Amino acid sequence: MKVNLNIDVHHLTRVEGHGNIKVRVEAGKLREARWDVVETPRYFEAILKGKHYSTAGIFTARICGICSIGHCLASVRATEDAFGVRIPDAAAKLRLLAKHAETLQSHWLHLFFLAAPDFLGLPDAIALRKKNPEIVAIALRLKGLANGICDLVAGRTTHPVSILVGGMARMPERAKLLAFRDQLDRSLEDISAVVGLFRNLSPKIPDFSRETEFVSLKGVNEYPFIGGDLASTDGVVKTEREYKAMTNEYVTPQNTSKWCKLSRDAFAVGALARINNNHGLLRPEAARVADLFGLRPVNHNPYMNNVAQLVECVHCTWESIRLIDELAADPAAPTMAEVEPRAGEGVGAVEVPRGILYHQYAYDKTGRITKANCVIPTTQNNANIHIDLNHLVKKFSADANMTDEKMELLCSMLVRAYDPCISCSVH
Amino acid sequence: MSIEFQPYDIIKDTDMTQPIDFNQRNKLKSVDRAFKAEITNIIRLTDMEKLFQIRIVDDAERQRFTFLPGQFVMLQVPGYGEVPISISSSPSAKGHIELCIRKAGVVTNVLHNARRGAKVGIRGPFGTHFPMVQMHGSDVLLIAGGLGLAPLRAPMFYVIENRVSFKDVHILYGTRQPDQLLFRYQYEEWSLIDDINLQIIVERPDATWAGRVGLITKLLDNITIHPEKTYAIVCGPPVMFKFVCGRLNQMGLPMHRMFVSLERRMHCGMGKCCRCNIGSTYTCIDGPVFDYWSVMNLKEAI
Amino acid sequence: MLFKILYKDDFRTLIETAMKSVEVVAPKKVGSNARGKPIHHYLPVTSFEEIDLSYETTEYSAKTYFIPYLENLANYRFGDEDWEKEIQYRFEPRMILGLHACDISGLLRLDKVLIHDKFPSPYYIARRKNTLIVGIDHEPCEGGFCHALGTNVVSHGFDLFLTDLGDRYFTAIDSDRGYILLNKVLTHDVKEKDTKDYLDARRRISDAYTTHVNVHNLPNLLDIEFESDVWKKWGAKCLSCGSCAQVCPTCYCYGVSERVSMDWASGAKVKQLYSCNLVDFAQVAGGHNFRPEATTRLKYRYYHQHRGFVEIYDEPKCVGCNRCGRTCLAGINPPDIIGELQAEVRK
Amino acid sequence: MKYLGIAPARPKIGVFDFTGCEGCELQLANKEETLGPFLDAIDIVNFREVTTAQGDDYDIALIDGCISRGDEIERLKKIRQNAKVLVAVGSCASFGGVNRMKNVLDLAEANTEVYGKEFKETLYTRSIKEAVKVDLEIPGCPVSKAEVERIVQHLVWNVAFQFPNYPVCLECKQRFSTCRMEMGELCLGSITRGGCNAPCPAGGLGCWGCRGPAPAPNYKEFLALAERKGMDMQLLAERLNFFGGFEGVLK
Ligand SMILES: Cc1cc2nc3c(=O)[nH]c(=O)nc-3n(C[C@H](O)[C@H](O)[C@H](O)COP(=O)(O)OP(=O)(O)OC[C@H]3O[C@@H](n4cnc5c(N)ncnc54)[C@H](O)[C@@H]3O)c2cc1C
Ligand code: SF4
Ligand code: SF4
Ligand code: SF4
Repeated sequence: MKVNLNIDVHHLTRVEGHGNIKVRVEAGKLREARWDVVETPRYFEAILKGKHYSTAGIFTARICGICSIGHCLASVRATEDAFGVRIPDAAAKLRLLAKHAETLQSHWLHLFFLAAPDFLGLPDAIALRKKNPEIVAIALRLKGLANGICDLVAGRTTHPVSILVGGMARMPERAKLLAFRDQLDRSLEDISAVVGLFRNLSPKIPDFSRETEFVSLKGVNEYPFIGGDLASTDGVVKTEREYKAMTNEYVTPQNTSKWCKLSRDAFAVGALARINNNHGLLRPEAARVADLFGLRPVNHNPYMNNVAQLVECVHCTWESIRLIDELAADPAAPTMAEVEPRAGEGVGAVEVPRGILYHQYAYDKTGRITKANCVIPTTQNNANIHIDLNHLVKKFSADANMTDEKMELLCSMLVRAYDPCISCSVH
Repeated sequence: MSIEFQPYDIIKDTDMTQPIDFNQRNKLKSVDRAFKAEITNIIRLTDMEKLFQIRIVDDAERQRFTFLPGQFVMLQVPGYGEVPISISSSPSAKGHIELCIRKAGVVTNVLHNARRGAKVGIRGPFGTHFPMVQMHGSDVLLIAGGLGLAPLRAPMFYVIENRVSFKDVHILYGTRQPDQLLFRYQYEEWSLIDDINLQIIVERPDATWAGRVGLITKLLDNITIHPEKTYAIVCGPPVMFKFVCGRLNQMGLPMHRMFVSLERRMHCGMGKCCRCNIGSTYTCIDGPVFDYWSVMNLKEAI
Repeated sequence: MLFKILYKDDFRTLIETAMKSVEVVAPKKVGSNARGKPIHHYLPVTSFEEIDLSYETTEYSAKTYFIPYLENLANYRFGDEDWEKEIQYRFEPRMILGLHACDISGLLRLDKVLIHDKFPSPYYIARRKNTLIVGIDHEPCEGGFCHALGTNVVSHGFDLFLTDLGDRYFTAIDSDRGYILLNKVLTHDVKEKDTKDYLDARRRISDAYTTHVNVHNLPNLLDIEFESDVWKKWGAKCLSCGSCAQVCPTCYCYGVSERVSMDWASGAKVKQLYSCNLVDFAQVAGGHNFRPEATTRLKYRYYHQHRGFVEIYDEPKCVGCNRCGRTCLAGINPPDIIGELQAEVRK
Repeated sequence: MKYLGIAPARPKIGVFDFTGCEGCELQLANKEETLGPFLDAIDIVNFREVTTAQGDDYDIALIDGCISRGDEIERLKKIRQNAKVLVAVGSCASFGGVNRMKNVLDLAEANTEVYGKEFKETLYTRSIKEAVKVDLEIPGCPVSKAEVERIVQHLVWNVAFQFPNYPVCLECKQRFSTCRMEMGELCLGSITRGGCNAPCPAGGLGCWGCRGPAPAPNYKEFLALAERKGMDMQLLAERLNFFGGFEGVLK
């Protein structure tokens, strides 16, 4: 029997922002499979024109409520690049610590609240809490810890205040940092429980692979998060400033978010892309978890992004402990550099939870923006999601038992695996 | 080496590293301890006001709780806040008290949601009172506007229970509309009491209203005042006592024989939070009952 | 009063030993302002190096260690039909090091209201009695007018009081607790030269005051000038932000609010210091505000400080530290206001 | 669970997002230490970001984001019809938020700047109250979850919530922060409504006014003192217009 499918998901749930899935299969033949972003446009780049450099980071944080720290970091980095500012070491460490904390809170949120319910056949984490309170208790502990670190280091969890052009506004109190180090230490036990839990769920990861190009920062000595060269699994390497050659944004009529491409029709960014490009730089503790799930580069199953996030959580936790130790050793270290505005252009690339993020600004000599451009991870993923969706539907509609519900779940899970940040991609 | 700080003379047997434990000092502790009280009855008076009959739970505390007409308590709805409320019942009832409360803001609204049996806290009684004993042997005018009837009820009960100690007694009460009249079910009782002149007036009558119409000062028209042997207690909004007391003064009543109850924001009842401060005067300690002469002398009192 | 000479090395030993058993709060430099002037706060310290006793003044007074900005007055536990209220007074001992005379005077003012008046505050007493105070003499601070109010010297209200004589401190002892503490380290009896140096130091300090404020007849003046244009002028500037009362060592007014937890199982009664300059200070339910304009609120603050308080406690509440004047963005400050009121009567 | 002998009602809540960053919605899932009891106290019947359940039987609608496209107005009107109480959550919903800065641009030009020739529909930014009747506004970018919790507790008893009537300075002082103005930086704290616990000055950034004006703000003196202190007035205008709460105070 040939299947007929008709799926129309208007405003997909458990993702950030507004996107639609449309699938039509007639007598086993794929007619249409679409991923459309219908989020309202906000014109951030247009608003940025004429704004003072001190406004840019605080403003662009508002592009996204989940990765506001990442946006702020990319923004100040672009400005510092334009002005030729070198930030103090301690500031760089604080920024990276804030970045890790944001990665952790975002990944935990995604894994437990957005993705896990699908694997357990539940509508949401509220139901999960009723059924399995211990799991949610662990999730809340882990997420709360990550948010606490953001609060301390960046001044606030959402929309940071302490990340300024030139460095970080202040060094957190040493005692408070050390208290978090303690908690991170203790969270390792929770994390191994979580690894066990997801191991049990891993057989439910759909068997689907499509050869894809993966783009991320390229680490040299460390698994990369802030700045550096750009690389793809197809062998393209570019500098941070050449990011446009890496993204090739273009506008499509149906979408308010743009699409991107590189060596092929589309490419993917995110945790999976980072691991595919930098597997060797993971901390051994994280690499072991990757092995446990059989995650080896280059992995082409988009659903494995969830596993990649878990691996990164392990990595970031260990790295945060290291950073706190280093910071606590010198609590009086300066955290701000002098900032002298000058005319010029700069780019900041930062690996936010959902993939690589670029900000680029041009300044006049008074430190006001003349041109701004932000390229968001989900923008880079959109085309890939769309193409994945076509292949996914094609593959699974061959199954004579396929139903609308099953296909809808597969499609929704696919999109959620990318953890799209839709309002962010339309900014 | 460890340091042994010697404490102040209050407690001789501890030192600074063994801190002085004020939690065990009962006298001080009672300063902000509340009596737990149970709401025994709730009487709906109007859309906005309810009468809460409450009873201090502990027998001994209930017996010990005494107050004088005009005093108030800090009524606590745990978790939502504490508000000053005049005691609106007879002083002879001790720890069985009545509070007439208008829905005004957070605490009062939450309280209006409460059911019979709910437990609240009360601290007090606080503040000054109407000098009832001093009034013995005189005529008394008890005048209330609107919610002013609530604080007026305590002196009213006192006068009724001690009717022999007073000469002429007038109760004058006015509200804006008939549906705002409080304690309607008690008017009959009051007017039946031997020789009490109860008069009620509303500003804006409705179809059901058969009584008098006008401002409360109108009720004074048919009253004769003997300045040397009359006292007046006036409760209501500040504008009202400006008019009523002014009128009484014209009629010859000296200002120090008129008593009013002032309202200010309060958060402690103990002269600490300063919210009720008028110049150098704390409404919660030096008031709420003032004679009208003091009120006129307080800067920005009304 | 007893006096001893304490050499600075011994003083350091004393403080370092104290740190081992009690929390020590002392002036600490936290940064510099836009004009490069250092900013100090009284903060808990864990090493002697953090302490900067040569500070001029602090941005905040030390009152928060006695009447905290936020304080749980009581906690509740709720059951289905009933609740329990629990009151805890804080009583871990603490040492505050380096208070200036005006701040100690400030504490004496607070004592009057919170210990010696009707309804003493156990919350305050528990903190006050468990705090050991080590004061220190210093050069006058910019804008301070404590000498006009007589609060530049204190004869009690502390445990120890130090006057810097270069290599040693001339130490006044005002409590047996202070005496015992001092006996833990080496001290010396006061010699003639020490007394002479001490008196020289005192004289040098009292000659150094530059801000002059005439507080003569101020209570009376405030009554007479109740409707003065001085209030209108400064009132128009007031932002009603309440900063002045927060940094003031003697402002103690507050608001109370209560909280209940999301599971309705517990709650708290929380006191928050307030300010009479804030819009709703005297506003009651239903919206009536007894002091709706910034002008009347500002006037009220001065009226309470220099008139109302005098009436009850025989001295002004203000101790002349001028922290309110320094913190005020609008530049509202007591020397100017009092000066203008005095000028007004002379007109 | 009972309180004062009454079982508190569990209000049915729907959470809806319009144009914005969804940071305010995220706050609802933050403050982990009380998240469990918070979820027990309410009944979420519609919240796209966290659940697939999509009911229409909510009493209280929490709206985040502002209005910037025609279809949003239609969607909002439907929500208004369903809800007994409609709450605007966050600065975007309350005043338009950072999106309000779009309103001084030429929309066609802005579109070209971002999308080139391809045209995307957009309107000038409106706050929620500019589109439908709003019962309560919770300002903040993002909102404070602690405040949201308290508001929910008031909604349960149907009692109006009173936001703090003091400006940010009060809580800033109570946190022992050093005044940013003293450091020569701009800070809108003295004219902005408090209640956020002044995280920005404490984190080393002046207040940018996300909670909108305090009651009776003294703009005249504020602008005068900024000028006296030699602040960059153009930058001050940029700050004042940042979150949309101070529209028109300084052009
Ligand atoms: C001496 C005295 C006696 C009173 N007697 C009565 C009475 O018998 N019946 C009655 O209905 N009302 C009386 N009131 C007024 C009553 O206290 C207020 O209506 C009540 O405090 C409002 O509190 P709320 O929390 O509902 O309002 P909100 O507006 O939410 O008030 C918040 C807080 O402000 C304070 N506050 C607000 N308004 C007042 C006010 N008018 N007076 C004092 N504090 C206030 C309280 O501490 C309150 O908790 C009296 C007030 C005073 C001063
Ligand atoms: S006097 Fe100054 S510090 Fe005090 S409330 Fe007014 S503006 Fe604020
Ligand atoms: S930093 Fe801002 S909020 Fe804080 S006191 Fe100064 S002006 Fe007020
Ligand atoms: S300090 Fe100002 S900008 Fe920061 S959260 Fe508070 S109101 Fe918003």
